[in-house]
Amino acid sequence: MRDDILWELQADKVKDYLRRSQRLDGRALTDYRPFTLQLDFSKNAHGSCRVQLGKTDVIVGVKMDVAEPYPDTPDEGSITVGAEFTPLASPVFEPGPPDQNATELARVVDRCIRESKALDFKKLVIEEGSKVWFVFIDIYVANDCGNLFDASSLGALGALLNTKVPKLEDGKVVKGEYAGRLEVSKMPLLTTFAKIENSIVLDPALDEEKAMDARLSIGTTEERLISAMQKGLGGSFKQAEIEQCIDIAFEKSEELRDGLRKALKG
Amino acid sequence: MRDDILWELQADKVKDYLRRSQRLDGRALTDYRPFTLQLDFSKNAHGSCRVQLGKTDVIVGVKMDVAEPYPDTPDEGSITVGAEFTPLASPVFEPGPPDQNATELARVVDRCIRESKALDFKKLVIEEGSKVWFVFIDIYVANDCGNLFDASSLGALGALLNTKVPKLEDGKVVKGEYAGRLEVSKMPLLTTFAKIENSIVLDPALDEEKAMDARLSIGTTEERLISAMQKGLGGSFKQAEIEQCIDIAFEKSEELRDGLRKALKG
Amino acid sequence: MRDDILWELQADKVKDYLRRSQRLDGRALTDYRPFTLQLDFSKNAHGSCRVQLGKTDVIVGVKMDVAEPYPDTPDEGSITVGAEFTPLASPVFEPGPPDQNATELARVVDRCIRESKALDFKKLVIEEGSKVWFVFIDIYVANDCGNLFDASSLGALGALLNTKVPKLEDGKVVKGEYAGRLEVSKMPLLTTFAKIENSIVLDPALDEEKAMDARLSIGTTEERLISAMQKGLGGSFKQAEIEQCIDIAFEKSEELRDGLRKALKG
Amino acid sequence: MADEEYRRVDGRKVDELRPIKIIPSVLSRAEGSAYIEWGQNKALAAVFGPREALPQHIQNPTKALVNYVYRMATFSVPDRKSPKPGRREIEISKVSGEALEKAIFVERFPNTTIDIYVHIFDSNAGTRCAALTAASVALADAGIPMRDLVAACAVGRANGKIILDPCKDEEDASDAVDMPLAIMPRTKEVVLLQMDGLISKEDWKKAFEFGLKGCLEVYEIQKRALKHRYEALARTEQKAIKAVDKQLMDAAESLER
Amino acid sequence: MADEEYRRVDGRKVDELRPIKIIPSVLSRAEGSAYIEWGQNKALAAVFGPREALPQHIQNPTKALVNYVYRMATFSVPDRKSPKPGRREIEISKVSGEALEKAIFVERFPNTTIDIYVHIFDSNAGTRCAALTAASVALADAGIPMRDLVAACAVGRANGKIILDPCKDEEDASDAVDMPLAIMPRTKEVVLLQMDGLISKEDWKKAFEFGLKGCLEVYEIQKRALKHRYEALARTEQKAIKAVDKQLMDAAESLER
Amino acid sequence: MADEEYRRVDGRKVDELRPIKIIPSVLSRAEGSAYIEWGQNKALAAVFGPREALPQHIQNPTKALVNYVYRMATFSVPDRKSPKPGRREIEISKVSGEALEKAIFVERFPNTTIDIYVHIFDSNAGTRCAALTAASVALADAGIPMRDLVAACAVGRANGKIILDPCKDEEDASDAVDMPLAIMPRTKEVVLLQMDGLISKEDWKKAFEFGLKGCLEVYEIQKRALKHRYEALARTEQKAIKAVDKQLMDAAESLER
Repeated sequence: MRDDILWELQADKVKDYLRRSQRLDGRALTDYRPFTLQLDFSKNAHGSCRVQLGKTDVIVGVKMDVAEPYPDTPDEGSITVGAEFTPLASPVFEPGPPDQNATELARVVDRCIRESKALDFKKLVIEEGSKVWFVFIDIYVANDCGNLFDASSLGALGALLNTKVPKLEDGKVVKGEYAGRLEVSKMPLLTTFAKIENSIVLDPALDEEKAMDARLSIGTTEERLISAMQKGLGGSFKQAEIEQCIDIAFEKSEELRDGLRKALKG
Repeated sequence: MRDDILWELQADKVKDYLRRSQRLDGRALTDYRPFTLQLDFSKNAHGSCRVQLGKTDVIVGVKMDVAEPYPDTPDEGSITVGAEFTPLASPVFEPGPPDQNATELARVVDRCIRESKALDFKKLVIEEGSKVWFVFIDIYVANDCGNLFDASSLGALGALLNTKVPKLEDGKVVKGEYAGRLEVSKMPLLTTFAKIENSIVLDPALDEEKAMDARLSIGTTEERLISAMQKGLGGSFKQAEIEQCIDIAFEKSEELRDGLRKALKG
Repeated sequence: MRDDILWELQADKVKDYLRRSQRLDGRALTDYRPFTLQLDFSKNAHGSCRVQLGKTDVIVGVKMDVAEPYPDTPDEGSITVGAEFTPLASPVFEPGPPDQNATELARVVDRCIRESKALDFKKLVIEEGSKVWFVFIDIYVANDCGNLFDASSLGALGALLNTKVPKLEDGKVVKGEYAGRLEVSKMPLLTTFAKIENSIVLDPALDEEKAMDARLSIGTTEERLISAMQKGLGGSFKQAEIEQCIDIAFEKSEELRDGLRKALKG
Repeated sequence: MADEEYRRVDGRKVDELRPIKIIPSVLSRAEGSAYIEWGQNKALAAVFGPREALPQHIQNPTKALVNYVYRMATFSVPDRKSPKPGRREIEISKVSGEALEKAIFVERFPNTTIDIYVHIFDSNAGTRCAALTAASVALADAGIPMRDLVAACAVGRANGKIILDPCKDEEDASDAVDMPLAIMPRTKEVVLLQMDGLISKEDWKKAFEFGLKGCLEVYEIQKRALKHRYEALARTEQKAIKAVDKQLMDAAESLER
Repeated sequence: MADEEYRRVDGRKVDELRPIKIIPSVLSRAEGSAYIEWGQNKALAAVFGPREALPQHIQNPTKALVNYVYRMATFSVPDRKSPKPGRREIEISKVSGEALEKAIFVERFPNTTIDIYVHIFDSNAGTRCAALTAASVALADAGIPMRDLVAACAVGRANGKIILDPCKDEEDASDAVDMPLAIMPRTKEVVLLQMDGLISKEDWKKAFEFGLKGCLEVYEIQKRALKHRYEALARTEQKAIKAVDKQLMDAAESLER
Repeated sequence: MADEEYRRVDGRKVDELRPIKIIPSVLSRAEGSAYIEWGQNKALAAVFGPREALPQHIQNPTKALVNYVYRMATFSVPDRKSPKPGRREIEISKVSGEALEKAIFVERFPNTTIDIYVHIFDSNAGTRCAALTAASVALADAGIPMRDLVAACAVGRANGKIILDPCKDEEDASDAVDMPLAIMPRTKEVVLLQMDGLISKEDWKKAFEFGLKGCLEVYEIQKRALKHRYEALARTEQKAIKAVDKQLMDAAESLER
C-alpha cells in the first residue's frame, strides 16, 4: 500500500524529468543501462547465462531433451520458452504458476528467437518422425528493476550460444557427455521502449515502468531484420513513433550483441 | 445482489401463475419453447450443431480422434462428453474449469446417448486392442435462459448426426478428408421437467428454474425406451409424477426429433 | 475458534501434568496407546490394513501396477507413498490435494520403508528396462487423534505384509488372480516423540500434539538399525535427547512389531 | 424361470439385498459418523456442522447449505483410481447432497453449512447408495434435526431379470440397467433417482417398485443401528448415574458417621 | 506479377479482406454482445459491467479494470484443442484487453471491472482480430462510453507478397509474416501490435500501411452493424409508440362515446 | 585405511567441507538477500517481511509465521525438472521454515508473515543445507532480530566411511546414508534433522558429531560474510558522512566569503 504511493510519487518525478527530456538516472533517452553477462552459470544446464541489466537480474538455463516431434512437423525439433517471476524478484510476486505477465514474456522471447530462424529446427531431428531435440529455455527473474523483456531475451540468447548438445547413445542422452555446441546462426534480441506521456525511452527502469502508458518490444537481428514485435499495456503508439523505435532497435541492440560477443570470447 | 431480488420476485410470479395452471410466457405446461437448429456450424469440427431453444443458446461440436482403447474394453471405442458454461452465457458464470453443474450436465447427456446404444462402440474399433475412435462431444453454453439439459442433448445428437468420420492413412488422420458419416442408429434425447410447488412443467425457462424445487430429466429414444434418468435439486418427486413425466417425455421428445429430421434434410 | 481456546486450555493441562512427569491419559512417558490392526480391510486392494492407535484411525491400501522403470534405474521397481488427510478425520481438514503436512507424512513413511531395504526393488523387475512393479501405498487418515506418523507407518507395513502380487499374463495384470505374496524382508517402523517444554513423550495423543514444541520420528528395524529420521516443528532437540529417543525407539517399536506378527498369524 | 426360484450369481433372490451392517458414532472427531458394510462395500461417513459457511459470499440467508463430498480410495476399485476426484465422484456428490436437503430442516440454520464427507474403502457396485445410507445415519448421530432418514438402494436388470441391489457382475451384463434410488421412507418421496440402461416403461415400473421395497428394508436397518446406539448410550448414562448415586450415598454415609 | 493482378490462394487481391458479418445484441443475458463471421472464423463476444471488481484487493480506485478473456472451443481448430486455456489464449487475452483500455472511458468507473468474453467456434487465421473487432461492437452494444471503436485486422506476407488479412494457408508459407494490428480509427493510434516472421523495415512499412487500410474498412463494417441495430431498435420503439398512441386514441374514443 | 589418510572421490578428507562462498545483499528489491556457492551448488535467498499475513485467517496473534519456499530451477539438476514444485520441494520448504522459527524472535511480530524464498540454480547434493545457510544470512541482512544464525550441513556415509558434506557421487553409494542437519551454533540445539539410509546407533553418533563440527565451520563462514557486508556498509556510510562533511564545509566556506 505505502509502497504504491511511493511508486506513484517516483512516477511523477520520472514524468517531470521527461518533460525536460531527462531521465532520473541521467541516461539519454535511448541509452541502455550498464549490463553484465555470466555465461555457464549453471553446470547442470546444457547452456546458461545470468544477465544483470542495471539492477535487474535474470538467470536463464537451457536443457535439451529427446522427444517425439509434433505430428504436423515430423521433420523438425522445437524450442519451448518458460518464464518464472520468482518471488525473490519483487515484493509483489507470489509463488505459483506463471501469471499472464510471465506468459507474455516467455512467448515474446520465444517468437523473437523462433522467427529469426537462429535455430534451424530441421537440424534438431534425430530420427525423422519419431525423435527430435526439444530445446527448453527457462527464464528465472531473480530481481525485477525494469525491462525484463530485454534482460530475458539477452539471457536466452546467451544461454543458447553457450549450449552444448548432449551425446546420444541408442537414442538416449548420455549424462555429462556432449557432442558439440548447439548451432545458433543469428543473434536475435529484443529492444524495449516505454512510452511515458509524449516521450519514448529505451530500456525502462522500474520507476519508468511505473510511469509508462505503453510498451513496445522489437525483436531484431544483426542483419537489420525484424523478427518480433509486441505492444503492451493500455496506451498507444503512432506509426511514426514505431518506425523511429525500429531504427533505434537496429542500432542499440548491437551494443548488447557486442557485450555478448565479448563474453563469448571469455 | 439486486439481480437476486428481481429473480425472486419473478419466481414468485411464476408460482402465482402456476397455481392457476398458467405459465408466464403463455405456454401449456407440457409445451417446448420454439427452437432452431443450425447444423455444421463449425467447419473445423467433424460435426457440429447450434441449438437455440427459446433464448437458450448452445453450440456443440464433435471431434473424432484415434487413441488406445480402455484396457477392459479392447474391442470398443468410446465417447467423451464435456460441457462448458462459458461466461458469455450468464452474469453469474465465471471463466474456469467445469463446476459441478457443468459436470452433471455433461455426464447426463453422455449417459442418454451412451446407454441408448445409438453408437455401436464396437464399430469404432480401428485395430483391436490398440487403436479405436474416441468421439469427443463438447458442449458450449453461450446463453443460459433455462433448460440446458434438453438444449445440450439436442445439440449433441444434432452434432453426432452431422459428423463425418476422418479418413485414415497408416492409422493416422488425414486432415480435411473424410471416409463417410458416423453411424448413429437411434435418436436419444433428454426431456426435462421442473417441479414448482405442486406443478410440473416441461422445458423450464430461466424464471421457472429460479422457482423450481426439483428437476427431472428423462432420456428417451424413438422406440419409447428410457435410456437415462436424473433427478436434481433439493426437492422430491412422487412415483405417480415420475410415471406421468415418462409418458410426456416419450411424446414431446418426438417434436424435437421432427425438428432434427427436418434440419438434416436441409 | 472456540475450539482453539479449548485446545489451548487442554494443552496447558498437558504441560502441568508433564511438569510432574505425568500424562493426562495416565500413560508412562514412553508408553504407546493400545492399538488394533485389521489386515485385509479392502478386498479390492492388493494389500490393506486398518490401524487404530488410541482413537487415531488410519486405513492403508496397496496396489501393485506394471509400469516403465525410472530411466536411471532400469533394473528396479519402486514404491510410491501417498497420504490423504480426509476431511472425516478432523474439523480442520478440508477436501483437496495433499497439503504440506500430508506430503511430509507420506515422504517420511516412504523413506522409513525404502531405506530399510525391506523391499528388494531389484526383485520388482518384470522385464529389465521396460517393465517393473510399482507398489502404490496409499494412506487415508480417517480420524486424527494424534501421532499419524506411527499409525501410518504401522498401517503401511501391515498392508505390505498383507500384499499379494497380481498374476501376469503377457505382461498384463490378470484381475483377481495372484502369484503369491509380496516379499517383505524386514519390519521398518516409525516411532515418534513429542517434545513438550523439557519433557519428551512417545506416541503423542492429540492434546499432547497441541502442546508440543517439536517432533522427532525415528524409523527403525528389528535389527536395531535406523532407516529414517525426521525432526518437525519450530522447537529443537539436544544431542543427548536424540540419542535417548533412538534407544527408546529400538525398544518400543518391538511392541508394534509383536502386534503385527500376532495379526499376521490371524 | 419364475422370479421366485431364480438365483443370482451370488445366490441371492431377485429382490434380496446383500448383507448390510451399520455402526454409528465411529469417528471421535466428527460431530456425527457412521461405518457401513454393504456386501463388499465399505464406507465411512462423517458430519460436521451446522457451522458458518465460508467464504461468506456462499452463505444462504434462508437455509443451511448441504455440502456432500463422496470420494473413493485409490485401492477401493479393481484398477487403481487416481487420487484426484473424478467427474463421477463430483456428480455423485452433487445429487447425494441434494437428496439429503429435503430431509434436513435446513431452514433452521441460515448462513451455515452442513458438511457431509463419505469415503469408500472397498467397493462392488452400489457405493453411492451405501454412502448415502451411511451419511443419513451420521446426520442423525450428529443430532441434526431431520424430517426423516434418507434410505437408498439401487435396483436394476441383468440377464432379463429385474433385480434388487445389483452387484458388479450384474452391472456388467449386456442388458444391464442400473437405477440408484433414495427416498424419505415415511412419505415415499423420491429424493435421488438416476438411471442408465435401456428399458421399457413397464420394466421401469417393476424395477422402481423393487427399489422402493429395498429402500424400506434399508430404512429398518438404519433405525436398528441408531436404536442400538441410543441404547448403548443410555446404558452408559445409566451406569454413570448409578456411579454418581453411589458416590452421593457414600458421601452421605461418611457424613452420617 | 504486379500486386494489382496477383490473386491469392482463395482468389482475393493482395489488399482484400475476407467477407465480414457482424450482428450486435445476440445474447440476451449479456449486457452487450456481438456475433462475428470473418471468413471461416466464427466468434461470439459478450460484455458484462462495469460491475464491482472482486476480490476487493484487485480494485483500482482510479479506473475500471478491463478483463478480456479469449478462448477457443475444442473443435474450432484442425486438431482438437485441450479444453484448458493455453498460453497462447492467455497472451491474446492480455494484449486484447490492453488494446481496448485506451478506447474505453475507464476513468469514469473506478473500482469496477468491465468483463469481456470472446469464444471462437470456428477458425482460419485472424481470430484475435475478429474477436477484438466483435468485442468492440459488444462494448458499444452494452452502452459503455468509448472514445472510439477499436478496429482490428491482421496483415502479413506470403510467397513474397505483402497481403491483407492472411488465411491459414498463407500463414503457413515458408516466408510468412503475421502482424495482428488494431487501431482507434479516428486518430489511427495503434492499440494492438504483434508480429512474427522475419521482415525488413521497408516491407514492414508497406505491411503496416496495408494494415491501417484494413482496419479502416473493418471500422466501416462495425459502424454499419451498429447502425442497423439502432435502426432496428428505433423501428421497434416506433412501433411501440404507435401501439401506445393507438391505445390512447381507442381510450379517448371510448371515453367520447 | 585410516580416516586421516583417506581421500574422497573429489580429493577431500572425510571431515572436509566443499568450498563455500556467501555474499549478502545481492537482490535490491528484497528486504534481505544472500547468494551462496557451496561446491557446485548455487542459490539465491530473499527475505520479505515481517509483513501482514494474508488472507487474515492464517494470522497467528501470538507470533509471526515463517513461510519458507525452496524451489529448484528446471535446469539445476541432471535431468530437467518439471517447473511445478514437487513433493520433495514441499517437504524441504516445511522443515526448513520450521528450523528457522526457533532462531527468529517470532513472538515480536504477531499477525505477520516472514517470507523466505530460496531458489537453487545449480546443484550437486546438499542444496537444502546450502539454502538454509543462505536463508539465515538473508534474514540477518534483512535486519530481522534473531537468537542466533542457523547453520546447516549434511553428513553421511559412503563406501564404509562417515563423511562430512557428501557430494552426489557419494550419495549414490550402495551403503549411502544422508543426514541433513542444522543447528543454532551457540547452544548446539538441533533445529533440522532428517536422515535416510540404514545405520547403527554407533555410526549415527559419529556422523552426528561430524555434522555438528561442519555446522560450526559453516557458522564461521556466515559470520565472516555478514562482517564483510557490515564493513562495506560502514565504509559506504563513512564516505557518505565525509561527502556530507565536505558539502557542509564548502557551504560554510562559501558563507564566509
